[in-house]
This record gives sequence, structure tokens and C-alpha cells, in this order.
Amino acid sequence: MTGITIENLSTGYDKADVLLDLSLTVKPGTITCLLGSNGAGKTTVIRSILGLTPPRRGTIRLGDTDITGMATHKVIAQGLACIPEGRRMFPKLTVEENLRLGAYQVSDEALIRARMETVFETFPRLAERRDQLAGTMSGGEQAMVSIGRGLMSGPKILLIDEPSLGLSPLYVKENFKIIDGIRDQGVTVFLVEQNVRQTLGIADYGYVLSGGRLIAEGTAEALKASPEVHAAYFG
Amino acid sequence: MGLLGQYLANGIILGTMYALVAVGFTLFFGVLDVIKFSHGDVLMLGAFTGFTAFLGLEFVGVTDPWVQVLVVTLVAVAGTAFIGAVIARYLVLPLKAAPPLNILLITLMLGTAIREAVRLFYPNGSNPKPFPALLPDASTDLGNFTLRADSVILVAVGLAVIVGLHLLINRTRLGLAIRAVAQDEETARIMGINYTMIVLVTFAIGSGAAAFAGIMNGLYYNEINFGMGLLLGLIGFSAAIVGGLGNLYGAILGGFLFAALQTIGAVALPFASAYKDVFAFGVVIAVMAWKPTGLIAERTSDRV
Amino acid sequence: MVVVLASAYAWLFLHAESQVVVLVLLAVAALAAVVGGRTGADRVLATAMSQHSRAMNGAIVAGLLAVIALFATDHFPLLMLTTVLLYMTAALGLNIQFGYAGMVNFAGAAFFGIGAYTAAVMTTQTGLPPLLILILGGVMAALIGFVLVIPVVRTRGHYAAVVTIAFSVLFKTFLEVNDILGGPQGLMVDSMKILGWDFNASPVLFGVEMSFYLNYALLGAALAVLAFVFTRRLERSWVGLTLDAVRLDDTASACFGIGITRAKVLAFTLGNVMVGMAGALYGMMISFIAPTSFTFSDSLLLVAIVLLGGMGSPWGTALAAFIVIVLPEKLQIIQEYRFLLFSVLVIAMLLFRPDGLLPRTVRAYIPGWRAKP
Amino acid sequence: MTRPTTDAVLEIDALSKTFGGVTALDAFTMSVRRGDIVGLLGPNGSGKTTSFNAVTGIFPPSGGTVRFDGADITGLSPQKVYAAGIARTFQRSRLCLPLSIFDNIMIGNHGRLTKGLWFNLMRRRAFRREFEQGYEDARALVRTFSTALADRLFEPVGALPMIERRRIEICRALISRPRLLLLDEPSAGMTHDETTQLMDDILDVRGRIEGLSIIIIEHEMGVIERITDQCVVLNYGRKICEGPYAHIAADPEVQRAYLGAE
Amino acid sequence: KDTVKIAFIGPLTGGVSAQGLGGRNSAVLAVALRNQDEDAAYTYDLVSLDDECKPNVGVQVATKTAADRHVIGAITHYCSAVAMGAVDIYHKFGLPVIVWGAVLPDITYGNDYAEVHRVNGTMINQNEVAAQFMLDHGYKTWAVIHDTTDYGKGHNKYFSEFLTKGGGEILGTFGVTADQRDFTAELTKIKDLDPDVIYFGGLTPLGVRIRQQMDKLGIDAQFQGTSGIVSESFVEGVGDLAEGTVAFREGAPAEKLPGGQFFLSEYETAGYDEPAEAYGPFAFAATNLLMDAIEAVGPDRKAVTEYLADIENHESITGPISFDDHGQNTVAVITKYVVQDGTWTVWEDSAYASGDRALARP
Ligand SMILES: Nc1ncnc2c1ncn2[C@@H]1O[C@H](COP(=O)(O)OP(=O)(O)OP(=O)(O)O)[C@@H](O)[C@H]1O
Ligand SMILES: Nc1ncnc2c1ncn2[C@@H]1O[C@H](COP(=O)(O)OP(=O)(O)OP(=O)(O)O)[C@@H](O)[C@H]1O
Ligand SMILES: CC(C)C[C@H](N)C(=O)O
Ligand SMILES: [Mg+2]
Ligand SMILES: [Mg+2]
Repeated sequence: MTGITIENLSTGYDKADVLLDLSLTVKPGTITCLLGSNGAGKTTVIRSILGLTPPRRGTIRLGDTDITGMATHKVIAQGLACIPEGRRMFPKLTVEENLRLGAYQVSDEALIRARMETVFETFPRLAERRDQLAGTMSGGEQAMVSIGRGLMSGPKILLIDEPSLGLSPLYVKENFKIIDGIRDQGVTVFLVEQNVRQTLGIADYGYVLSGGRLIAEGTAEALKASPEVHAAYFG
Repeated sequence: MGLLGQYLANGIILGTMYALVAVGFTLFFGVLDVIKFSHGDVLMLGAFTGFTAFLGLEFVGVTDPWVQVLVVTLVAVAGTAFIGAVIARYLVLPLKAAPPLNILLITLMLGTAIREAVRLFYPNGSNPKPFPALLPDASTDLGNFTLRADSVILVAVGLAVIVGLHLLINRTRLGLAIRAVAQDEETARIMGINYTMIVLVTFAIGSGAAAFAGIMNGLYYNEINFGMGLLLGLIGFSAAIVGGLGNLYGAILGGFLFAALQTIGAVALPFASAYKDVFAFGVVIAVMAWKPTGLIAERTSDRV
Repeated sequence: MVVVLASAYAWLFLHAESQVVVLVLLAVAALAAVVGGRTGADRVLATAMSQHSRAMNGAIVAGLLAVIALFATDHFPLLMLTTVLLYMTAALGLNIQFGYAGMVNFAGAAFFGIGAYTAAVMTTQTGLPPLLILILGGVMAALIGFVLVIPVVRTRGHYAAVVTIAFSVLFKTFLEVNDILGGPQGLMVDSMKILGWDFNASPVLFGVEMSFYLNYALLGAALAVLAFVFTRRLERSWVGLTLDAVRLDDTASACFGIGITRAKVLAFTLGNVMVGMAGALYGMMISFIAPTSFTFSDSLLLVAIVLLGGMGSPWGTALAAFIVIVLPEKLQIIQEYRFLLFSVLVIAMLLFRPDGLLPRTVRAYIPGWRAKP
Repeated sequence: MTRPTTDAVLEIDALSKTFGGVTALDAFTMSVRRGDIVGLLGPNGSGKTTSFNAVTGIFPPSGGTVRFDGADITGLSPQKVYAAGIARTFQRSRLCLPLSIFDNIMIGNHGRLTKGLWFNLMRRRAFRREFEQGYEDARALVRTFSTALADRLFEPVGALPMIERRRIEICRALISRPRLLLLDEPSAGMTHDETTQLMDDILDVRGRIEGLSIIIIEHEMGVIERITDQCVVLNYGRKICEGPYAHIAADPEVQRAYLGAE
Repeated sequence: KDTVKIAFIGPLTGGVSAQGLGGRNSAVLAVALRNQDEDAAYTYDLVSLDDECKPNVGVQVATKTAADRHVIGAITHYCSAVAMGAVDIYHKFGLPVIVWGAVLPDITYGNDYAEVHRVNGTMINQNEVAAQFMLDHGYKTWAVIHDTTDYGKGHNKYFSEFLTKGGGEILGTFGVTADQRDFTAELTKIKDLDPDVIYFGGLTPLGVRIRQQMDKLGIDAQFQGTSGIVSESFVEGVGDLAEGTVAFREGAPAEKLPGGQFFLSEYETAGYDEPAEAYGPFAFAATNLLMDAIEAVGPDRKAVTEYLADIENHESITGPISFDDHGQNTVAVITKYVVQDGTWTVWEDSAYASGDRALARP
């Protein structure tokens, strides 16, 4: 089991600074969530871990491995997977091909098939539509593909960015059940969500980001009780 | 009958030639989503590389034609593939963030540069070169119909390469990665795909395919010159589009359609044969009016 | 200040003969571009241009006229300058199609040629006033363009590209094999005449015999300025907005009542008219035309101008037209190597400025307009 | 039957749509009363977006009719549907990213702009007046949603965060003062606070546009409960329930298929 | 010594650049040789310009040259369409020019410009001889393939005229584009027509391909070309199949004239990258003629023009030059060539003329 350690991370796009001297840890085998309003920089944290938005300062480690500035495919090779913000389908590929790409670094065909079956069990809708082009799926169906795809590689660490966006209430619940379940299988989860109530319901630990800085952290219980969080999210 | 057979045979080999060029275009549309205007010139470069390899073989005294064909093809395909990868690395990747149409301009200029460089720096490069006939030229005569062994071999190998490329793109992990990179670079990376490598490999494959087409062309026409890629590129491009960009079969269909149009235009139309290109391209315009996304339309993937 | 410098530069460049001078001037331009890009001077310049647009435009026209006046007796620089102005006009036409409405036209040279051929036929076969013929050149280009309207409007992207590419090849081949329009040998074009004033006769001003290209340079400048103002106003209007919307998202546009077909036909036609008019005047100036001047490669040259300048940016188009037309000519000194060097230079320019030389900025409907607080 | 028989603005009758083998809408019937806010609910892939697309003419329906203000608009082009007074937003944001906020909003105002070439090019004074009018309208509208945004109207949309883009999309749909507004998951990706804010803003605007009806697709039940007058629930392209929120929320089938019973 | 500026214009880039570069080198050679000559009154400075074989570019460079008052005369154009467009400019500016390669009759005969001269013959002369020659050898039926440029179309026109007048029969005419690669459709039809001779009006690259594909389709007709294929690269490109190809070119064969031998060996010594090609000798002759004129009357455009008007039997490596009142060289000798053992051999010297070898289907 591996965790993520971020130390003094600063980064941004072009001339804009987004993250300022951010440090956080995702303990192995836990669900750690990152909360924050729109534009706080949550997605940027995930992009930095993946090496898509290279850090300007600071270090990022997976367990003992320094992955700061490492190429994305090498980061993935460390056993990381990501369910990106906005689903990011390959629109001209079929549902099945999209899922397959989730397991791009897996070469065992039997394993791929087995995992795909598991995804199909969770989301029967995807099984019905395995040959449909992902681009023509409905918004929520695409979210299912994206979640399924993120599970295909059997990751040790999973980064999730707003997975339940556009999902119906039923599937939102389903989704949180899945996340809860994979943590129980020993996967480390770093979760970004707007659905604070349910997120804190399953998370072990959480951070609150605002304007690129951490403004609060603590166990899920503590955060639920925290006045800042309460004010901002439960209205 | 013999005559008709001959036209058919001619058309088939010409169509194969066009299809092979068209396939290269389809490959690049997939990855770059722009017209790669240098494709024809890369083809020419491949043919010249092969020709040079042939001269080298002659020089060291290898004369067995089969060995020669093999070495010439290998050297041309590998050499051109390498050059393609280098071009991708230094000219295309740095521009990935720019509007895709600017890559069109780069490839356009690159094509000119390649063409001019061969013309100027290849020994006596402004004149046509005699590409050796390395394939067996045995032939069967059936009245007016002459079928030559080399034509049959070329068609067979050409189609095999196209089908091979098709399988590569549609049935392999590499092919899946290529298609993924084409659609969404960043997400492809998140899937663990080595983006840079895939772009380079795609360019290498595309350039290699062009080189192969160049060699085929040389073997069949026994003549290559620095300008040979211009029209061939143009026709290959049109064939790819008319056929439909969705899959490689569109390229084949388009290639054969073009060959058929030109043959018909040259021999079967009531007006002078000089109008055959007017005819062929006129039909292309009509086809596009009728089927705006090509004969084999792509499955649409966009929705609202 | 900048305008004065630019005019002076243009004058020097057109004048430069020896290779050393050309190379030095090129280096200066490159340096200016790099320094401009690094220090953000180009942005400042762009904002200044849009804010004091009236004064700037005046200054630029004055600069252009000054350059023309300086060359009043030199035939060749005037010929080059006029060529640049006409190609700029044509490229501005393509820019409407391509930069605004997003319709790639790879048959620019064909429409240019239609204008030129119209001029050839009309000047020699009819007694119509040449100024009218100039306009007819544009009209003809648009009319023949209508042949393509159905496929061009129905197709998109690469599929649309192939339509114009096919037309480009078809046009040239047709002219060549068909002898009515002179076949491959081409046609003579009569000179421009306005009210008995023959453009091909050298005007005498203040006792000095001017180059007869002066006439064309002035008319070319008028046409180019007209085209420029037209493009600018188009961009800064609801029509320009409509074209942008069609280019960027036709489905969403349709949901807000924008007629996609109408917009595309409009852009295609307007663009072709501009290209055709430029072609007609060009034909009259060159006075002899043949199919080989209107090939697919020439179309690509026009597209290259639009792309190099920065799609949708009229100033970029003007600058790129200057570079693409004058540079190869200035490279004559290296003779057979000139196109090799030219293509390498263009690649280099793009690597340094991936968005084109002067990328388009956000639209300002009324130059200098500021919201009341 | 040309006169409206009820006070219904929109009447959808037995609307169907199939994609190849997939039946996305199956004889779907609903109607919207003038001034109502109707929630359109249903599991993922149940045909909600498809019904919007069929109404706005993105594609012709496979069967059924749509009437708007008594006139049959079935299968009309998107342009005609817009002209009739229906505006919409898209589930996946569809703004023109390189263009400014103002430009994007004015695209929505297309119906009210003077489109003649002569006017646009030659009558620059008149154009200027129209432009200034447009600017005032756009600014006033944007200000309802975000005062900060109202001062940045000439910045490119591409530089804005998602939430702002959603607001601009809604402004683009509202600027033409439509009679029916179709909102497809407008609050997706927003925090609870932001969502509440947005809904208040939408209610605010509705108050100012007389007779504006709204259909809203939304998976956030709190929102639905608070702002809708009526709800329609779809499943597999068919209507399974209809009525005020309290009614449908209590329906067992809706609970099973959509809400996920506790 | 004073320096005098003269210009050379030809296609230095693009499809026919091989010819242009050969011409350019030949002109450069002529100037270099003259500058070594102690007796020459002036030092010559040659400006070479590229017309890309495009009329619009041609007009551009013609203006550049003609407007430059220091340029006294020019050796101009290989491509007819370009020459047609540029002659007006030369006339307007009064610049004497000598055409070195374009063969369209109208360049000299289509106008009365005193400034325009041409050392090479027109395609009329060539085709008259060609038609007669072939008819004399007993051929009866032809198929004509020509490219659709002015060159190919012109040749088709004149050859067909002379041939039908002489009693030959043309079974079919095929226009092809200058960059076409595949001719199997046309050739298959020709095979069916079964002519004695295939006449090809066009340039080397096309000629090579057509000859190659004739063989592929098993066509055994005699192959006859025009001046456009009288080049080493044709023979090199076609290889063994070239044997027995006949073609015709204006001008005396350089290798048979004393001056011609000299030219060829000097060209060899100078070590240019590109061969002189078919029209190199004409460029060389034209350059020398221009310099002779300047030597005689001094660096003055008018004087040179007047001097050139009276040229009669002027010695050159392509034979004597005499201009008629259109500036056209009238002593347009036409040389007949046949490929023998991999070289273009003057017909009269060949094994074919002596009867040791025979053309196809005589
Ligand atoms: N590609 C980009 N270029 C420039 N600025 C960007 C880019 N992406 C994000 N930003 C800016 O960076 C800031 C943080 O963005 P980020 O996407 O990390 O926020 P977030 O917390 O994930 O928000 P959300 O809840 O909307 O997903 C925002 O102000 C955004 O405008
Ligand atoms: N172009 C298409 N081709 C094939 N199937 C399609 C197409 N468009 C939509 N569908 C299918 O139609 C069904 C209805 O889709 P729709 O987008 O209307 O769902 P929705 O109710 O909006 O769902 P969500 O809440 O997830 O957005 C889905 O199952 C979808 O996969
Ligand atoms: C065919 C052309 C390129 C050249 C030829 N010498 C002519 O006169 O036109
Ligand atoms: Mg985010
Ligand atoms: Mg939906």
C-alpha cells in the first residue's frame, strides 16, 4: 500500500498562480478527500500529481518514489489511476475500447476481461451498450464509462475528480458505495467532490482548499463539525 | 474482352497504388486531424532512398533481384520511417499546442523543402531516375490482354500491406493507443500511454507506408523523379476523403474509384481524353455534394 | 513612429539588391520579432493599434502612399508592391472564408484566375470600361463559385477541403485542355483604362516620367485598403460575429437562429468576390495570363499567407502577404536554392510564433470604445 | 385547432426517437403551462436530453408531435424553433471559447440584431447604437448572475472557470427573452452554495421576463423540490410519473428507478 | 575594362528546372570564357533569374531585368508561355533579348518587336522534318500522345498537320497532363488501335514513363519523340528500351560542329552539377551572340538591337545564325536523332541509317 505525499507544492498556468505552497498527505489505504469551491485549485492538485501540470516548486512522492516532474505514463506505471474531471471520453471509440484503454498498461488479457465483467456488473447499462461510440452516450452514461475505465487497471492509488457529476441520485449512491468498497480492498483513494455530505460520509480524512491554500483539514468527523465547512457547504 | 480485361487489370494496379497513398493520409488524419501535405514528397523521398539502396547493392555486387527487392524495400521503409519520426519530434510535437491548421502549413513547407532538397542535392536530382525492374517480368498474353507477374505481385503485396495496416490500427493495442492519442492527447496520457512515443511511432508508420508506396511506384513505372509525389499525394488525399475517413476501407474504395474514373475518362468518354482529370475531379465534387462525409460515412460520435 | 519605421523598412527591403543587405534586413526583422515577442511589445502595439485605430490607419495609408511615391519612377519595386497589395486583397478574401467562417478554400488561385481570365476576355472582346470589368472579375468568381456551393456548404473540415482542391485542379486542367480561353498558351489582357487614361502609359508628373506601374500601385493600394476596411468592418459587426459562431460551433449557432447555410454562402461569396477582383486587376497589370499561373500550388501560397499571418487577423494577412511574395523574389540571388530556403524560413517563423505572426485578438466592435462606468 | 386549447405553452405528444437499435424516447407525452417551472427527471440515459434535442430541432423526432403556443413545431429547424421563442442551454457547455463573453451572449441575441450586410458595414452610427443597446442588455443580464463578470464582458470565455461558463450559457439563452427556456443540468459541478445562488438568480430573471416557462433537467433533488411547480419523470424513454415534487418523490417506481430507495 | 551587365532568365526551380539549370550553366560558361579572353572589350557580369516556368513570375523578372538600365541585353526563357507574356515588357523597355529555348512560333512571329530574337527554331520546322522523315521510312499509321502544355499541344498541332498533308494517318490522339504517371489506359487503347508509330509530344519525364509502360503492355510500335526528349536523362531513364527511339531537334548537333565540341569539353571541364541538356548549346550560342553584339557596338540597348537585326550567317556552335525580320533564326537546321547503344546519335551516323539495324515495324 502506497500513499501520496505532497510538500510545498506551488504551480499554475502561464502567468497565473493557482496553488501556493501546498502540503498534504494521502495515507495508504484511506479515502482522503479534497474539498473546495469552484476554481479553488482541486483539479490542479490532481494534474500536478499526474505530471500534466508540472509543479513549479515542491515535491510529490508516491510512497518513497519521487514523482515530481515525471512523465505521466511513468506515473501511471507506479500503480496510479485517475478518473478525470469532465469524464474525458474518447468519443470515437466504443465503450468497450474506452474501458480497454483504462487497462492500457495491463497485458494479461484474461485479467482485462475479468475486470471488464466486473465493471459491466456494476453498470449494466454499459454492458448493453458495449459497442456504442462513447461520444453518443448520455452524460451520465459517460460518467459510468469514466468510472469503469478508472477501475480497469486495478490501481493501488486512485485519483477521482468529481465522479458523480451528472449522475442520477441512484447512481450517486452507487458510486460512493463503489469507492467505499475499493478502499476496503486496500486501494488508496484521493477524492475530489462537490457532494460534501456523502463524501464526508465515506472519507477518512479531508482537506479544504480555498484560493490555492489549505484552510482546514481533519478527520471526516471533525470536518463535518467544523464551522467553516458547515457554513460553506451545508448552507 | 481482352481489352476490357486489360483495362480492369490496369485499373486494379493503379487503384492499389492510390489506395496505398490514401491509407497513409487516413492514418495521419487520425492522429493529427490535419492534411499532411508533405505525404507525397515523403513518398518520393522513400523512392529515392530505395533507389540509393539499389545503387549501393549494385556497387557491392549483390545482384540477386529478390535480395535486392527485399533490401531496397527494407532500407527505404526503415529509413523514411526514421526521418518521419525525426520530423515529428522536431517539427510537429513542438507545435502541438498551436492551432492544428498551422501544422498544415508546416507540412506544406516541409514538402517543398524535401522536394527541393532532393532536386538540388541528389546527384542530378532534377532529372528522372530509372528505377530498376526487380520483379520477375514473366507475362501471359491472352489476345489483347497482357498480365505480368510483377503487376500481380505488386497488387497482392500492396493489398496485403493495406490490410496489415488496417489490422494494426483496429486490432492491436498499439492501434488503440494511436486512435486514443488522436482523439484526446491528455486523457490518453492519463491512461498511461506514452504520448510522445505514440506520435513518433505513428509518424514512422505513416512515413514508412509512404515509402512503401514510393517503392511500389518505382517498381511498377521504373521511373522516379523529385516531383512524383505532387499529383500522387493530391490523388491519394482525394481518394482518402472521397472514400471516407472513418476507416481504411474508405481509402481502398476511394483509391479504386479514382483509378476507375481516370481510366474511364481516358478511354471511354465521348470527349477528348485530355479531359480525364477534369472528369475525375468533377466527379469528386459531385460525390462530395451527394455524400458530404465520404462514401463510407464515419459513425458519428458527436451529440448535443 | 512604428508606422514610419515599418514604411522605411518596406522601402529598404524592396530596394535591397545585394544579398548582404537582404540578409541584414531579414536579421533585423527577425530580431524585432523576437524582441517584440519577449518584451510584450507586440501586445502593446496591438492594443495601441486598436485604441488609436483611426490615427493608426491614417498613418499606415500615408506610409503606404509615401513608399509608393518614393518608388514613383522605379518599375520593378512598384510591380512587387502592387503584387503584394493584390495578393493581400485576395488573402483577405480567403481570410473571410477561412479565418471567420472556417471554410478552407484551396482553390484561391482558381478564383484569382477566374478574375484574371474575365479581365482578359472582357478587355479584349468588349468595350466595357475596365473599372467595371474589375468588378465583373469579382462577380464572375462568385458566380462560378456557386457551382461549388452545394458541396462546400454541406461538407466540413477535410471533406470540404477536397471539394476546393478538386476544383483547383479541375480549373487549371480545364483551361489547359480547352482552347477557347487560349489553352496552355494563355491570353493577352488589355491594360486598365479609366476615362481615357491608359494605365500602361507612363504618366508624366512634374515633368518627370513616372513608372506606368504607378497607376496600378495606386489602384492596387485603393483596392487593398478597401478590402482591408471591408474585412475590418465585417469582423466588427454582427455579421462577423455570426461567421465566428458558425466556425466555432454550428450546432449551438443553429439553436440561436443563425442560418448556417446563409452564413457560409455569404462568406464564400464575399471572399470569392475579393479574390476575383484582385485577380482581375492583377491580370490587367501583368497583361498576359496562362493556366500555369493559377495552379494548386498557387492556391496553397494564398492559404499559406492566411495561416502565416494568423487566422482571422487582417494585419497578419497584410504582413504575411508581404513576406510570402517579396521574400522569394529577394532570394533570387541564391537562384535555384531560393525555395528551399524560403520553406525553411517559413517553418522557422512558425516554430517561433505558433499562432501566426500577428494572431487575432478579441473583437472590438467600435475601435476605442469604452463602456460608460 | 389552431387556437390554444389550454394555457399550455408546450405540448409534447407521443414523441419518439430511436438511434439505430436504441429507443431513447418512447411515446413521451408532457405539457408545460405558461409561467411554470417543470423539472424533467429520470435515470441516466432515460431520454431527457434527447427530448430537448427533439423539441429544438437538433434532429427530427421519429414520431409524435410538438406544439408550442398552439403552433405545430414538430421537426422544424433549430433556427425556426428559436424564432418561435424557445432557447436552451446544453448539458456539455457549448460556448465559443475564443470569443468574448459579450460575443457569446450576443450570439444568443441573434434574432434581435440587424443582420443586413449594408447596415452592418455602412451604417456604422446606427450599428453603434445597436451595439451599445446590446451591451447594456448583456451587462444588465450578466449582473444578475455575477457582478464581477459584468465588468469583464470583453474577456475571452476560454479563460473562465466552468461555473462562470455555465452562467454565461444561461445568459446567452435568456438575452433573447424567450418564452420557454430549456435548461440541461445547469448546476452540474457546482457546490451546494453555488447551486442555490444560481437558482435564485434564475428565479429572479423569470420574474422579469413575463410569461417565461422553464423546463429544467437536474439531478439535485433539493433544487427540484425548491423551484419546480411540476415534475415529469422518465425511464427508458417513457414517462413513469408526473406531478408536483412531493408526489413523484413518493412514487415507488421513481424511488426504485431513480432516487434509489433508502 | 568596363563591366557590362547582361541577364539570363530561365526556369531554375520546379518541374523543368533541369533544362533551366543546363541553360543557366551554359550561359555562365559563355560569360566566363569571354571574360578570360584578353581581346574582349568589356568584362561581362551575368545576372541569372528564375522564372519558374510561370508567366506571372516571368513578367516579374522580365520587368526587373528590363527596368534595370544597366542591363544591356538578356538571354531569356525556356518556356513558351512565359516568353509570350514577357515579350511585351522587353519591347516596352527596349531591351534586346535572345530567346534560347522556347519553341512556340508566336514568340517571334506573333509580334513586330525589334527587340525579340530567337536562336533556336520553332516547332513548325521541327515537325515538318519529323513528319517527312517518318513518312519516308514507310510508316503509315500513328497514335499521338502529347502533354497538355503549350509545348505538347503545339507539337501535336503542327505534327498532325504535316503528317496528314503527307498522307499519314492518325488513329488516335491522347492529351495527358504534364505530371501524369500512369498511361496504361491510353496505351491499352493504343494497343488496340495498333499504330505503326507512337508519336510523343512532351518532355523527358513523361517520355520515360510512356516508353516504359509501352513495354509493360507489350506494345511494339516505333517510338518517336520531339526535342523535349533529346536528353541524356531520357536514355538513362528508359535504359535498354531507349534503343531505336527517334527524335528531332532544331539546330545543328553541337558535337558535329567544331565549336560544339569545344563547348562540350569546356562544359565538362567546368564541372557543373547538372548536364547542359538539349538547349544548353542554344543558351551558350545566344549568350555569345549577345556579347558579340555588345563588343561590336558598345553597351547600348538601341545599338545592340539594331546590330542584331542585321545578323546574317553569324557563326555559332549551333550552326550559322541569320535573323529574319521577326528576329527568328532562319537557318534552323533540324537534326534527326536515334538512340543507339545508349546515346543519342545523329541519324546519318547511325547503324540504322546504314541499314545495320532497323527501327521497329519499318
Ligand atoms: N488551463 C488553464 N489555464 C489557465 N488557467 C487555468 C487553467 N485551468 C485552470 N485554471 C485556473 O486555475 C484555477 C484553479 O482551477 P482548478 O480547475 O484546479 O479548480 P477546481 O478547484 O478543480 O475547480 P472546479 O470545482 O471548478 O473543478 C481556476 O481559477 C482556473 O480558472
Ligand atoms: N446519437 C446516438 N446514438 C446512439 N444512442 C444515442 C445517441 N444519442 C443518445 N443515445 C442514447 O439514448 C439514450 C438517451 O440519451 P439522453 O442523452 O437523452 O439521456 P439523458 O436522459 O439526458 O441522460 P443523462 O442524465 O445521463 O444526461 C441514451 O441511452 C443514449 O446512449
Ligand atoms: C514545354 C516547355 C516547358 C518548354 C518548351 N521549350 C517550350 O517552348 O514551351
Ligand atoms: Mg476541478
Ligand atoms: Mg442528458
